[in-house]
Amino acid sequence: MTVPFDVARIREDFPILRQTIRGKPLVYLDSGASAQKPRAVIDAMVQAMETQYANVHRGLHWMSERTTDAYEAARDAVAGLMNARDRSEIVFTNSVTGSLNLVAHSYGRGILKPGQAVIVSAMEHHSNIVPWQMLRDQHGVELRIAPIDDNGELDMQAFEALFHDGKVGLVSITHMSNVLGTVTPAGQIVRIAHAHGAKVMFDGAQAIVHRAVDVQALDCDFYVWTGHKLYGPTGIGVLWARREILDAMPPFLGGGDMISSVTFEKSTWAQVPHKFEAGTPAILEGIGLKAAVDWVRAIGFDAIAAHEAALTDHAIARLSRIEGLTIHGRAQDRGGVVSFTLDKAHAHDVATLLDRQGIAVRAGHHCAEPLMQRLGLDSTARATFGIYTTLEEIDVLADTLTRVREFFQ
Amino acid sequence: MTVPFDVARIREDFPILRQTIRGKPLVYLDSGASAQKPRAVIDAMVQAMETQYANVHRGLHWMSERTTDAYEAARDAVAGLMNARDRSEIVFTNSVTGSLNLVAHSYGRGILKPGQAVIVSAMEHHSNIVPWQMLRDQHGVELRIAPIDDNGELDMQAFEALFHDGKVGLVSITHMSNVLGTVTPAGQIVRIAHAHGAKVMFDGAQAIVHRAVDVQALDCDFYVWTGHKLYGPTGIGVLWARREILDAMPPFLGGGDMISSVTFEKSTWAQVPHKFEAGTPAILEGIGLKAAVDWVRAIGFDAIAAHEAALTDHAIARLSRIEGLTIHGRAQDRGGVVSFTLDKAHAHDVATLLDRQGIAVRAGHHCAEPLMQRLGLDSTARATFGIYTTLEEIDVLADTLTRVREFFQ
Amino acid sequence: MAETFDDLRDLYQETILDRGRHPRHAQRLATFDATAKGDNPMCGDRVQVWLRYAPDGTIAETGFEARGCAISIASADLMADSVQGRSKTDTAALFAGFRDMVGSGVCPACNPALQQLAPLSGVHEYPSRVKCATLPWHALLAALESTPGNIEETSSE
Amino acid sequence: MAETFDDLRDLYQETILDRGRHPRHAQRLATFDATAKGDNPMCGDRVQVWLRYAPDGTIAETGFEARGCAISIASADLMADSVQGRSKTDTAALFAGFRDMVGSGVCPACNPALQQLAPLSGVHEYPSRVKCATLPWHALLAALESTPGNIEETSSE
Ligand SMILES: Cc1ncc(COP(=O)(O)O)c(C=O)c1O
Ligand SMILES: Cc1ncc(COP(=O)(O)O)c(C=O)c1O
Repeated sequence: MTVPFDVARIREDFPILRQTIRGKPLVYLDSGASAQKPRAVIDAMVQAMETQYANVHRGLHWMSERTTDAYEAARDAVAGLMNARDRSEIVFTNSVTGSLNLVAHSYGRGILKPGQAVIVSAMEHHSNIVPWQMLRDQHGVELRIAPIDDNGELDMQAFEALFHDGKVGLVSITHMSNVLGTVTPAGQIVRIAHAHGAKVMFDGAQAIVHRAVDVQALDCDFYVWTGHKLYGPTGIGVLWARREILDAMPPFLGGGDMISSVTFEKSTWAQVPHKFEAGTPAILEGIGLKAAVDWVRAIGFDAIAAHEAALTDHAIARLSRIEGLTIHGRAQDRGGVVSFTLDKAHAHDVATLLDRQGIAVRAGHHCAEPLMQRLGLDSTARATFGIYTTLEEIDVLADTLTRVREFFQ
Repeated sequence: MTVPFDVARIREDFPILRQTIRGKPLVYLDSGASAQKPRAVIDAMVQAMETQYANVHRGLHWMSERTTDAYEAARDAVAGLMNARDRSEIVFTNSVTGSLNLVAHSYGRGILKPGQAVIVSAMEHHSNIVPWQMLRDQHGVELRIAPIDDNGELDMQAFEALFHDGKVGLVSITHMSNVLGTVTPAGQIVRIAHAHGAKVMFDGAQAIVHRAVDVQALDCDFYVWTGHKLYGPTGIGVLWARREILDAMPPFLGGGDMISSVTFEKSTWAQVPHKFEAGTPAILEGIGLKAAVDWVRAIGFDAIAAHEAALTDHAIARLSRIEGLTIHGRAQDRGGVVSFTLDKAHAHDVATLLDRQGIAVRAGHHCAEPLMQRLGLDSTARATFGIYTTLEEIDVLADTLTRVREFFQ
Repeated sequence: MAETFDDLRDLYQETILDRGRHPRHAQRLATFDATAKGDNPMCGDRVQVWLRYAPDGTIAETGFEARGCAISIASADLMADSVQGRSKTDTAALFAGFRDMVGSGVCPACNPALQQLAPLSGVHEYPSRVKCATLPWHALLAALESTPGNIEETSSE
Repeated sequence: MAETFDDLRDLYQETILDRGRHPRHAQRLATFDATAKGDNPMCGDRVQVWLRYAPDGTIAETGFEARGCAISIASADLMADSVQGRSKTDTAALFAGFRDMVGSGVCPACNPALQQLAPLSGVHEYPSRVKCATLPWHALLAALESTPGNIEETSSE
């Protein structure tokens, strides 16, 4: 099996991958929780801190103007990555959770009316459930659940049926499941929702890592993701939305930088995107994120997608052969996430035993308890792949899992 | 004049201070907007990214457990810095603006009742005004302004009078003005507010940098600040509040990590502080913040306060002698912030001309427009001092200002 | 075959595997004086503990039903052994010792009862797994505190 | 004494200082056809522009009142000179060239009108000051677009 780029060379960009855990080489299969950072990201942040740093936007001196340029260049990089119509459509938040909450508060309370409905799917991350529950409980919006089938795919007929009464104002749905790997049929979702007059937001936390996302081609209304899963720093997330929607939305958080003028009687708001960016932003993180975006785009999403498809196919093939192992999620269109359980061992014991061999996987409900209930499980173990993951690492995982299964026999 | 520690040695910790701007050595007098980062902070973040990084809290593998330890150690460091009763009283946010908004939403909408009043002062940063205006407009809480006198000190008689009708539920007030340098009489504020049954929050964004803050000694109820002004990274802020208050407050943002259990019908919340920390936190920034706190504490606030007092005295002495220059803010108790205007030159022109000599000061309304109105000004120029600031740098500022004044004659 | 698993056995000692697979006390007591539930929301571990007291108020018998990992089941089972014949205070003291041991990996003043629980000490490396080991204890202590007839609910979080 | 200020003069050329201190057009016109206000919330700069048209619809005279920095006042004053005799389209084209120049610091196709405004090109190093230079132009364009009798408000943000 060939891979579409030189993984060995890619791995050299990641100092951390040379670490050993208890004398064993680190096999990091938890990129879906958070990805490791390439040298380019580390260097960009260090260089800012060592040579060019000040607060942004309120500048007037060299360091501030140049730091503002560097920070705002992150907006351009992200706009380019997502093919946004305009850089002003890119709002920086602190995480995808922050982005989802921003929309749930500002669009949810400012634009959606009590009595309207929001659709999420049965395989959402808690970050795309809890903000809508709060909206439901505080603002009287109904929460509807789009069911999935036993392969972990969205039931499109049932999905469409949720629109029957014309009450749905917004669909907020994962673009790729962090548990099942399912990539949802974005085009179809948007067509159905728009036909019924509803807006669509994709939670792209996982999807953006694995494939090229073009918001104009998707024709969606909101798209959110987070830096730390795309090889960037923690502390920065992205909200993209159509300019006219952002213009119509009231601000969410109040503070510096998001105002046009302030008197005690009344304040007026800055233009988007600044209207939604209260306070000193995540400056260093923006600079790091730009480096991550540039680095990923230099590799190219065609190569990344092909590499991850090869890894995923290999993992499914190898893991399927292990006795007593069940893979959860069999969607046609899927990304580099493989959840599994063993018949004789609890997922936590599996994860701990793998860890003792240097293999980092995650076990638990993966912040998707409703999905676990749907699957009839408490927890799964989950291996997730990144640009730097190798076929050999998957072999190590499979071989060790075979031994763990025997150990618990 | 002697300084209480070896500034030259301190400066060696800051690679950026060796930069030149247009061939002139950088004189960075904008630490009040954001401080530069010492080597210890840069190294801690780099070391995490190079050797020990994964997502936190949901771990089970070595990298995740160790990263969680490192991140949670930041909570201990901050609890120690502030003398919190318990580490669970430390909530990490993305900025002090985030902290203030969290309290305005959760305490403001969850605990304060319509008809109650919130007091802020006439010298607040927009971050401590706008969230309360939003609360006023959305929740029916009254906003009362504590006036200042011409020295820039809180008028304590007028302050106390604001409590006359027993409606005040919360005082949210700066612990140190970012424009005037005024340190507010925290003990007296707390005594008056508590005597009238109101809680007190201090915006410590500036104060925490300049002196030891002991929340138990202050006897306040909330204290908020931000990492990037305390020589730490951007993207992380702190909210301290009494445990029983945090316990009573409803969560603000929803998502991963802040829940105890989730079903579509109902979710339950994690214990504090996690209840308020939705989503992947600012992990690398927490690690950087711990390094900053440790570094600052190793120097010691006695030394820092003495150094900054010496700098401020010197600056006031030197600047007062410049013809046509007015210093705004003459409080008895003050920190290392000096705002000024020149009679013949606009603050922006002053800042630009200083910049061309390598001197970074800020000019504008400093996110405190209502204070500017109170002072009858559009803008001031502002020099702010950090641990690394030298008396010689202040001399350079004063000498250059003298020339700027002549230039505009 | 055992020797090929040496590298896996440092944490999952034979006792843990055995007790995890074939717990001796994994049943609801036919008659009982107190019961309580515990759950660990982080991982979905769930346990219910039943207690029967001796005439002198010490614990005569402990039973449990658990859904969870080998660590939590083994811990519940070893706990049931070790608390038999103990008073409430005694049990609380033993738990304090146990918690220190699984938190630190060491047992400075190890009495025979703690010695019996020592196979679990390896979890100290995994703070998130420590909660698996302590969950049954939290349920047990809640049962000891409970008013008869009530089912207390506790969480190891 | 001028020579000791060489290091300050690269951006604040004599023209800017002079126009900033003694603007020639800093007054409200006694009779006017259009007016508009602009403000830059970032720094508090504020300007109002008044226009009188010639019979052919070109700009006959421009006056302004401004509160702000030397850059914005000098820019308003130089603007008033440079737009005299221009049509609306012509003025918009001149502003486009001016905006490019103050944004980039260079003036590739510099006509004499832009040449006259060139002393302001140094601000390109300060994106936040560029807004000081363009603010009067935004107000001017708003006035040109305005319906007589209305006062348009614009912002350079
Ligand atoms: C007193 C005060 N409060 C609040 C803030 C807002 O801080 P941030 O922008 O980091 O959220 C600042 C800093 O600009 C400040 O000085
Ligand atoms: C699909 C999905 N949505 C949302 C999140 C939440 O991301 P964060 O915790 O970075 O805000 C995650 C990651 O855990 C995810 O995989």
